[in-house]
Amino acid sequence: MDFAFTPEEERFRQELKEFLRRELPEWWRGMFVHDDRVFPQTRRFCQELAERGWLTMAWPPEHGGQNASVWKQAILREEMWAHEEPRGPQYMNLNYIGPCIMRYGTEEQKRRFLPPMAKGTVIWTQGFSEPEAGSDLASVRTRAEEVADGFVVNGQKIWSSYADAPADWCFLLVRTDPSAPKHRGLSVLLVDMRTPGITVRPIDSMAGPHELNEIFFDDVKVPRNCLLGEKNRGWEIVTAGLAFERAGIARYARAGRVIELLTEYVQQTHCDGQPLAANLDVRRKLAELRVRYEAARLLNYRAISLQARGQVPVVEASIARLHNTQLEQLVGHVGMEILGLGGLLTHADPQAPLSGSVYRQWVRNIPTTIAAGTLEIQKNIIAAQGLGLPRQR
Amino acid sequence: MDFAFTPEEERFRQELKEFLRRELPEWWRGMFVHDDRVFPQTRRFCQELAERGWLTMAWPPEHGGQNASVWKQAILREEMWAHEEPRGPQYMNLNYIGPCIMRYGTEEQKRRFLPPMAKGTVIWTQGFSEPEAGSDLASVRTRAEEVADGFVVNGQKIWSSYADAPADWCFLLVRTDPSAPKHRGLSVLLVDMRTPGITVRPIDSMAGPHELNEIFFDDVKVPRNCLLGEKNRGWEIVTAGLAFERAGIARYARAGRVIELLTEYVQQTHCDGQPLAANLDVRRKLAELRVRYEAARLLNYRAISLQARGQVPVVEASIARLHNTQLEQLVGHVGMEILGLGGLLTHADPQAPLSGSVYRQWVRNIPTTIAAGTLEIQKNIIAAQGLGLPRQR
Amino acid sequence: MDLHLSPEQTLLVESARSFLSRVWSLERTRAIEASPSGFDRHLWLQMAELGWLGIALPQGFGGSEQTFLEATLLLEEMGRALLPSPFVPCVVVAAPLVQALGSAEQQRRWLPLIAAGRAIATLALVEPGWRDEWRRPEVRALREGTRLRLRGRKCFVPYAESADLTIVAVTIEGEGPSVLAIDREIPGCSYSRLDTFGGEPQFDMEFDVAVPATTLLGKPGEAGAEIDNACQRAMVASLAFMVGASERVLEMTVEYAKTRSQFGRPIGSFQAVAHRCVDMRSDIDALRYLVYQAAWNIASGKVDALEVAAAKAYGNEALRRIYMNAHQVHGAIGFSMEYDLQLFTRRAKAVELQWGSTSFHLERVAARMGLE
Amino acid sequence: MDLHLSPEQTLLVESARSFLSRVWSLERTRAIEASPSGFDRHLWLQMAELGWLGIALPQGFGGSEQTFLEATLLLEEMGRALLPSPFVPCVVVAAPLVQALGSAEQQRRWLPLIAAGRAIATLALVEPGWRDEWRRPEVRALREGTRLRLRGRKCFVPYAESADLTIVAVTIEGEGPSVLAIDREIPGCSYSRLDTFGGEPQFDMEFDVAVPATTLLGKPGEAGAEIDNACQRAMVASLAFMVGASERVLEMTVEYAKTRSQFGRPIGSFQAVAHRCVDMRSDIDALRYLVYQAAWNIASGKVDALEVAAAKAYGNEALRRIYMNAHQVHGAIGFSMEYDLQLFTRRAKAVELQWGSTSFHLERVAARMGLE
Repeated sequence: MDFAFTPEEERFRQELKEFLRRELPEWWRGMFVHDDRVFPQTRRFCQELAERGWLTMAWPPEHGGQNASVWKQAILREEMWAHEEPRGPQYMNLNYIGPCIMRYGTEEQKRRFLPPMAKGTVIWTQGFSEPEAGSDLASVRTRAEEVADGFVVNGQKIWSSYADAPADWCFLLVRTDPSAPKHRGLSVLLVDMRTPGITVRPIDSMAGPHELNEIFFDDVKVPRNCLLGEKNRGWEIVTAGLAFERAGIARYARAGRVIELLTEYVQQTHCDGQPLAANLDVRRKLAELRVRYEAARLLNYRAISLQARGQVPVVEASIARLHNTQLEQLVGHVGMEILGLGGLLTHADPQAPLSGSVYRQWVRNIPTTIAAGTLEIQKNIIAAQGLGLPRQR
Repeated sequence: MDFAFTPEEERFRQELKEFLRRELPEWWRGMFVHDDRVFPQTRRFCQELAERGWLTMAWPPEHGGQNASVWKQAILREEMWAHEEPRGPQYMNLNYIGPCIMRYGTEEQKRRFLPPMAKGTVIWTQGFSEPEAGSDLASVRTRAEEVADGFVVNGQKIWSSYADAPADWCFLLVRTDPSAPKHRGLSVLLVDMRTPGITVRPIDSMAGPHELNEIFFDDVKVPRNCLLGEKNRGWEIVTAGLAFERAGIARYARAGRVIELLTEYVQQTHCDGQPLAANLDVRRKLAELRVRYEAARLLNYRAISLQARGQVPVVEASIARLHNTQLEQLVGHVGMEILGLGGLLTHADPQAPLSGSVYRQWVRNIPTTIAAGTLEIQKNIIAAQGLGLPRQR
Repeated sequence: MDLHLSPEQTLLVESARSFLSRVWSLERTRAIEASPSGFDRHLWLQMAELGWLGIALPQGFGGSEQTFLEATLLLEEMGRALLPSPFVPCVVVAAPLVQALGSAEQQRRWLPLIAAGRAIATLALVEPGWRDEWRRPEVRALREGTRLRLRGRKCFVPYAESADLTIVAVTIEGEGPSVLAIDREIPGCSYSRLDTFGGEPQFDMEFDVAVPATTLLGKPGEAGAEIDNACQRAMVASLAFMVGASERVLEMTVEYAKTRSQFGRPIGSFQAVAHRCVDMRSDIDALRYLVYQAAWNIASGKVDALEVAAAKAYGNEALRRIYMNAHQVHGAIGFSMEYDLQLFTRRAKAVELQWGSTSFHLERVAARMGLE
Repeated sequence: MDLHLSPEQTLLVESARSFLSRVWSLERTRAIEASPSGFDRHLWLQMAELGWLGIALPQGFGGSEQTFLEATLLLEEMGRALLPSPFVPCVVVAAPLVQALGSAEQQRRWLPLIAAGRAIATLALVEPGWRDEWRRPEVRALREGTRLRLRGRKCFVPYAESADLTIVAVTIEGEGPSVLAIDREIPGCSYSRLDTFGGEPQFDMEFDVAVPATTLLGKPGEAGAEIDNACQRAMVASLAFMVGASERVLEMTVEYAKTRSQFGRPIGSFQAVAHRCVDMRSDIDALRYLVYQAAWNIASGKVDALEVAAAKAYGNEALRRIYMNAHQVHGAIGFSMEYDLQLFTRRAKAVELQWGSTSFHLERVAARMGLE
């Protein structure tokens, strides 16, 4: 057991921190804001990362990566997430779309799709959820009918991030065999978003634009060489993709960053003639956040330790996610409480304390216990796979 | 809307408080302690109450009561419960066994069973739960076979309070028709505990003796005139009994009393040269208990307000119970936390702070969210009957 | 003790609910939120006609002579309708301040106008850097002959730009906390709207103005207690609004849980979902009676009671739980702007941040428990 | 960074688990709890033979030269077996105090005896009225020539009656906090057992005794920091015990949820029940790694780290939740003395009340965060 990073890993983190300090403009507040500068910024940032070999650091050398250790990957994730994910939409490519293509794609697909991801120039969206299938992904209804030269897709997806960015490609889960049992008739198609018949409807969220979209497919033709993996084996790909995705987000790190910001804030802010940091209630609340951050961080590190040994953490990833998401929400609530009246201001108000980071921590995390498998679904996974309890009814 | 008691009600409460101050000996810690003085004390106390007309105050005049208003009954309950229920086992007679006999009993049964209850001289136990039927009362298996002159009972009950006090009578739920649907084949028998074939096995609990018992019935003969209400209609009686029982306990009042005791304690206890009451953490925690006490008290008063209009609060009683039981547990935990190391001492140690009241508040309430319908069952009732949600599966 | 509404109170609630359901809708809440004034003037006049705007004022000023408890019941209905209006700052905060502190002339000038809906009043209390409303004003008024020179900045002033009367909390040099009744006509006040999320227009105000000493409301230096009372009324009123709003959110949530299916059955049949709805029911009920009790205490003149602080200490935590539960049951749809839940969630958070934190009110409760 | 046990640590844990499951059972826990000494001397000697009692001592004293982290892993296994013993006061608290403060002679006298299981040591720290262990001792020792006159009362001294060596925290008039190593042979100490619920024998001790100044451990007035360190070690060790104990409780609870049927199905198939088990899993896992991290910090000499305080701040709340969940799943049976759950619940509560409240440790965390 060792609870310290190596000196080399610590140096890497310092390099990253300096890089971020240099590269991120003062106005950067993360994604999902009404600001035209955001996408060009993420593109520029990813190119800078790519030049340093950090963009696809986690990928194998044959696809332009360095096979970086899981701990270096974790450090990269932590610093990116702590700084509001300046890679923007790219992190999805890196975390799960790319890896899925590496694992399930043909050689041709790898050659076609991976290089643009490695350059950070392409935006992907995902088409998983549907209006009638929220958490219950296996019941998707969007149909792909096999025709001579490929598939014809009809249906509707929802909660597709960045579809209106606009996205170039869509990682799409479709039903290819309606007669098979729920989990057996699904496939994954890689769909060019410029294909005729695709309509995107952005749905503004409480946190801002670009995150939520509906995509409508009306007789959309997808060539056969855009089928990922085997036909009717899509469930396996999506499951692997979601596992990559869950491990790919250092949610605790952003919470940790907001705790740091709040700590600086209460040291610098005076109230009734003394720093807010001397207020016992404030001290206890920040300390409690810090304690829960420690717990979440360690449970993530446990999952990463398993990955370091080549194991796939499933139950451990769900437990880490329970702690991550509840921490994120708690930091938002407690942070707002510490700001008090100042918390009423959004990031759009120049007077907002901490540039609105706390407001955003609150509002962005309202659905964090819902996204990528609700809290309840995580608990069902732990109950069944971790504890061997009978299936919940 | 009126949030005050009438002057007459306030006078009644003062009279009761003075009476309790006079009648309760210094050593009184409530039931379920290893102390031979307890039962004689409860008997004496009930006789004193009976003399003042307060024992059966809630009963109708024809059974020796005064038809006291629901608010006077509530005040009596609050003061009794706040002082560790000095009526001992009698409160069950008064709250639900007596009322069930009034409602479902024959004239002969009323003449036979009610007067000893009104004098406070008889101890009843109840036989509801069984080892294989905890919360699921409708699935009891204890059989009563009809014979010429009555019934023959075979089976086993568990969690029967005071059965080893010893109890004189048992309010017993049995299955009289095994072929009928679960809820339809049940009956209630009033069983003389001296009948041959009855064995009582006390089960010590974490809180002490007398509370938990098993009762074994081995060919126990029960005369026909001891059947309460109609045969196979026992479910209705038990349901009414549990509703009387739930309304009959002012659980918030004991929590409120412990909050008062803790408030006095922190004012009188000095730590590092200042009263504990000046410790901000202690202040906030006691204040939070008080706030939750207010919430619980008001939700009980809402249910009582409905009773005052002749309505039967079902959902409202369950909501009040959720708040009561969670308050009771919280007061125990927070009280122990305030005592710190002193909380390690049980009521049996003469040095225990507040004579061990806080320890008892903690330990006695470990099962409070289980007894008389678990927290989960209360929530299911509210979901179905209060919100119209589909049956939980 | 009786926790039922009286027949008159029931009538008031029923007629308010029926009126609001006729004239108001959540689409109108959305539209008005985006408008500059943030409220509907026409509806405001109708509310005046119904006697709502003078609900607790004497008949002599055109009031209805009800109590603060009745005002609270109305607010619960406004919350259920999610009706944005200056009711709290004007009717709950400012009018009683004029009534409590103002001269006979000041009362005659403003109260009938307020009751008739022809004057909007608000309170400029908060200053930059305040975490809650319970601070002594640092904006100073200096005596200059018979005039008072007022310089400084206030923020989070609700509906400031619409206000005909702004009551400004100041410290008069050497005399202590005081309030000035500043008429809209007086030049030298500038406004800028803040970007807040709570659905209520709030403003920064910059003062650099000399006003006659007759703008003083009450004796100089003696406004502290009445400002405190006003904040407590605003607090209970805002909670009452959120009780009504939350009741509606519970209805939406239960309806969603009944009709939305996942894994082949309504999600409301999952215990985890059903029990979240039950927790909402339980929190809303507790909060409702704590608010009624607080309002009853205020109406009985016991503004400073433990029971008043208890409502906000419980309310802050309960509102968090209620809205987290509502979102959790709704899933992703509840996070979208086009769904109605967000209208309620944003207001709940704003009420939590205003009128004192849990910790502040627990400290008040502790003091009232005699913990010294 | 690596949160796996090393192969050596895994071996230590596996052999401890296998040894304890052979020699110990919960029936023996019950029996020993009712005995005067509160622990099993024969087993204590076996533990010595396994090298446990000198786990972190140098080989020169008969120790195994492991670190505090390995001691923690052993405690987790003792917790799983629910083995009552003076391991914490003797091995975790007293021996390192002798090692840190004692003269070469004192070390040579006591440490080999402790490692061999032939001397039990304990710490008399707490005094009447203390809420936690972090207070300055008020029991005074007065210099009387070459002797020290010790008068006063200590309480909650674990295993005092069995102790061959009692380290007593005192204040030497004019010199500050000091510790005395008091031999069992010295007359003038009286014991009375306290009625506590935590399953560990604890005593009141009354001192009225004059001891030679050579009983002083270390320099007079300089024991404060080492007492603090000892308390932190005891805290992490007690939490490790409860991690092991709670893991076993989770196994019992899950087993119960799988086999107990209600309403015609195993109760573990109800979401409300299953999710309580999951919450237990989640709390135990978090606590385990917080404890490991704290132990690793202590083993690395960073006793005073934020990470150490964090373990208890989380642990107190987590233990409450874990045991409330276990009882809720078990229903009435879990409350009976004949069922095993209560053995664990009582210990969990006792650990919560000892070695500092949540609030105390949050304050430490706050200070380490630089909040001043």
